[in-house]
Amino acid sequence: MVKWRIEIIEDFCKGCEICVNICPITNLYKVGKVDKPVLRMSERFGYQGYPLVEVVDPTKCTGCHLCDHACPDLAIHVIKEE
Amino acid sequence: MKVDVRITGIGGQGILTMAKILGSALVREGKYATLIQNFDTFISGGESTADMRVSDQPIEYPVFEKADITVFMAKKTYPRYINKVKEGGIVVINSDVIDEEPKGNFTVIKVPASSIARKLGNVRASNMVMLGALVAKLSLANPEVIKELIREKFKDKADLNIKAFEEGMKIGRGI
Amino acid sequence: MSLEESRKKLTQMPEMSLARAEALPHSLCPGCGIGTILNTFLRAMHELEEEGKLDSSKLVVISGIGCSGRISGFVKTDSMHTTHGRPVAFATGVKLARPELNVWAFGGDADLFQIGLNHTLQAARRNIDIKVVMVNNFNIAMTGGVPTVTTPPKAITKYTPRGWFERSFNIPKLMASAGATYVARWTTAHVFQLKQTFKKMALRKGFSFLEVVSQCPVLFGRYNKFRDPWSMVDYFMKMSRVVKGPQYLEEAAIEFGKPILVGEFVETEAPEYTETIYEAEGVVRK
Amino acid sequence: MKPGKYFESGAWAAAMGALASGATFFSYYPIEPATDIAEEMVRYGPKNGLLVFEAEDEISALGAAIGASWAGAKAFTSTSGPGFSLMQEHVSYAAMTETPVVLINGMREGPSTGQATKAAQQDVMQTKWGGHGDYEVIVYAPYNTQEMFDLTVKAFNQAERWRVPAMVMADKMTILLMEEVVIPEKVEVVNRKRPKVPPEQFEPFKPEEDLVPPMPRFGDGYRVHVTGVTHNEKGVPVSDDPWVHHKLVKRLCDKIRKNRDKIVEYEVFGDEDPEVLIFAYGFPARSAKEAIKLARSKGMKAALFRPKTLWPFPDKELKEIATKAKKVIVVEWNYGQMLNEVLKVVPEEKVSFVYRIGEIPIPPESILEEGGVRI
Repeated sequence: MVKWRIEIIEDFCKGCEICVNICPITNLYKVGKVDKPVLRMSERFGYQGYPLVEVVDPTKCTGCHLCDHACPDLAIHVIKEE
Repeated sequence: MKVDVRITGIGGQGILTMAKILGSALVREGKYATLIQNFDTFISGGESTADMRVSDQPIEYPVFEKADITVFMAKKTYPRYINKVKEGGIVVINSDVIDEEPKGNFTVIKVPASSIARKLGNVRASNMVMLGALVAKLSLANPEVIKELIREKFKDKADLNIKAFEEGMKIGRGI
Repeated sequence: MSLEESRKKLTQMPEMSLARAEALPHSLCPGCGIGTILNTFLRAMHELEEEGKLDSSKLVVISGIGCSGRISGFVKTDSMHTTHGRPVAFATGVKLARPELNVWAFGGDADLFQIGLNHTLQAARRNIDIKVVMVNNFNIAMTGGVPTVTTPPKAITKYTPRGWFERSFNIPKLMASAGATYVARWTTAHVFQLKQTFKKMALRKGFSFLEVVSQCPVLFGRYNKFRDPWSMVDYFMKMSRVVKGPQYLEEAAIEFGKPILVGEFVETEAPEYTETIYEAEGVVRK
Repeated sequence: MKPGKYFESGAWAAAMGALASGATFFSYYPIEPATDIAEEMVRYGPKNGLLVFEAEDEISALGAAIGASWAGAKAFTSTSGPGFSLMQEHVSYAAMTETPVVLINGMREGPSTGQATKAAQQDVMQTKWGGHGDYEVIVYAPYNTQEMFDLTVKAFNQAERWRVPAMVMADKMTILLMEEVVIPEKVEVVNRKRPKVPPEQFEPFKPEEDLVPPMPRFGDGYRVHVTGVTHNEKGVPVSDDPWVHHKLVKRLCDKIRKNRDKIVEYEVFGDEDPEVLIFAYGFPARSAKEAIKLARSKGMKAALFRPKTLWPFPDKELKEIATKAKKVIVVEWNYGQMLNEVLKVVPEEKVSFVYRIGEIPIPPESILEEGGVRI
């Protein structure tokens, strides 16, 4: 089975939340269809002073690449493992 | 030697072509010439005048008000420039289009340039007829050099123009 | 992790091979759609290079002035950040002087359709092989959110608190009537379509035009009931209707509350200008 | 064009100068009297490897020329007054991005449309001060057909040598006047410096000792970013550090200011220790030269100082000769433009100004008479 690793370059993230909102699995989590989201906003702030996104459960990632294509700051990258 | 030549007519008559051939011939012979073009607009039918200063010395200042030799190719510019002919100067007119008799302290040379050119097959060659008359009468430049330049300029249409130039020379010699 | 390490990390991502790391992170607002356009463009060009269809050293990215004008600075190719409204004029010179280059011009709505409209239309008319990408964020953002030729009727901006009173351009129709041989529109919600369109444009010969409807959350969105970046992307997603063909040009103007038509409006062929001029004029290439 | 002697116009000579310099790109928008140059380029350009592009306006014409220059072309454009005004933003851009580009201007009468087919010298200050910001350009003022050729070649060479916009400011008379012009057997051609190191080591805006950085060509793998924004030596925009701006703009100016001795050109005609000195350039200098001959024929010590480069201005050289003169007559076809540069180095009480605001001939005698010289 293909595994996906999600790499976040925190210095680049401006906390716009597009990735969190565009992620299909995270959206399923919001309506209670899955137990954990792939992404969520963390409590931490980054180099540019914005809240940072973080990965919660990468195993649920389907590798759809919506988040890393849509990220305006080139901050999130979905990488195929193995 | 310093002669101021003014060639004037309307756009499309080949005023500039005529002047440029004359200037090129002079330069080729080692003399000096300047040519100032004056025109209303680029539209055919507007006034067109070439002011040429000819000399055996390099020319610094090419502007003049009154000309030693004035060539009139059309009626339109006649009133404006007939008063700008030097005392004792020369006026050359295309007698086919200018029916007035120029009066003043100058010599008048009449050349029926348009009718000669028409007889040769193209009325547009009247500028070459005029150039021939001018060159023959006033010894401004070497006719052979001018013919060479006509050949370079008109290429396959050169024959008619050379003939027109030669006809003009005949008239010039006869006057 | 230091900023230098972050940059290095970025360049190690294969699909980001064409990002100019030293100029990043960029200074665009959080959630700005221009970033998404940059992102998908970088991926598209990288994929083409991987596929052996493009040599990125022959890629030239030219932009104008404004938020979208910054794009050229974030791309590790030969690139030009020019004057306001004129990227297409510069691109024309680059393409004519070295026809083997793959030349892109990026600009905003005001850049390409207000101050620089003439150049954009003329390039389309000539069908010169330049790929023009217009970022439509409905306002002139860099100067603080000033309305422009694409600001929808009644929209609120800082400079039109009582609502915008001018009519806006129907951009695809305008480009089609100028003679553009390729006219497409997508939004920043259509990331894969954007990438595919960039790839298609790169390989196409002739004038290609893409309008990308983009969110400007800080200077346009928040005045118009879009609370955050996502709400605007979400709006684009929900309001878009994919179409294909010139029969949809008439209804392609964008208005709030009405469907946003996206897709390929025009795809035709015509003699390309650079080839034509070299041939017709008999230019002997040195 | 074959070497030899021709009877041709200034426009033709400028076109030949451009081709002899290796120009490969010409863009223009029609405007009188500069269209004459376009006409010559269309005729002779393509078969000599030059592409002619008729742009949609002058803004685009210079923009395209700058783009072409980065793509490796030797690019130039020609225009007249109103078109030159439109180009100013891109002159400023070319200066900031260190783009070699040549502009040939057929000066006509302004302000505004003025008299479109009449000559004047009303754009000479605009060449230096027309665009925004501090920058230096190199500007030539030809006064005869031969110089239309020679100084166009120099403009290309200097643009390439120093990576600046170089201009040939010809008045309409000099563009249209036909006279003898000699195309020499050999023309010295200067090409821009190319990077000597591979792309990984190359910093696109890092100057060499002469303050000029080597210039890569688009498409050769150097992946250079060209921007009108203040940039560091790597070409990365820097919008927050005013010292980076200070340093960059200082260098852009200094590369010309510090090398002005290599660039400045002028002609002194007549006596080395003149009693009367006439300062003139372009077409009016022809009349001034005649005036000097006239004065000297009457036994007066007289000289013409004729700058060939308006910028950099030959101020030192003018000052030296003007110090000896009792009287300095400035002749211009405007209401006082280069006059102010003369007044910076010559005491006002020595200077008289003879002018016509437009194409009104100033005969040699009038220059002397109006300048207060009795012969």
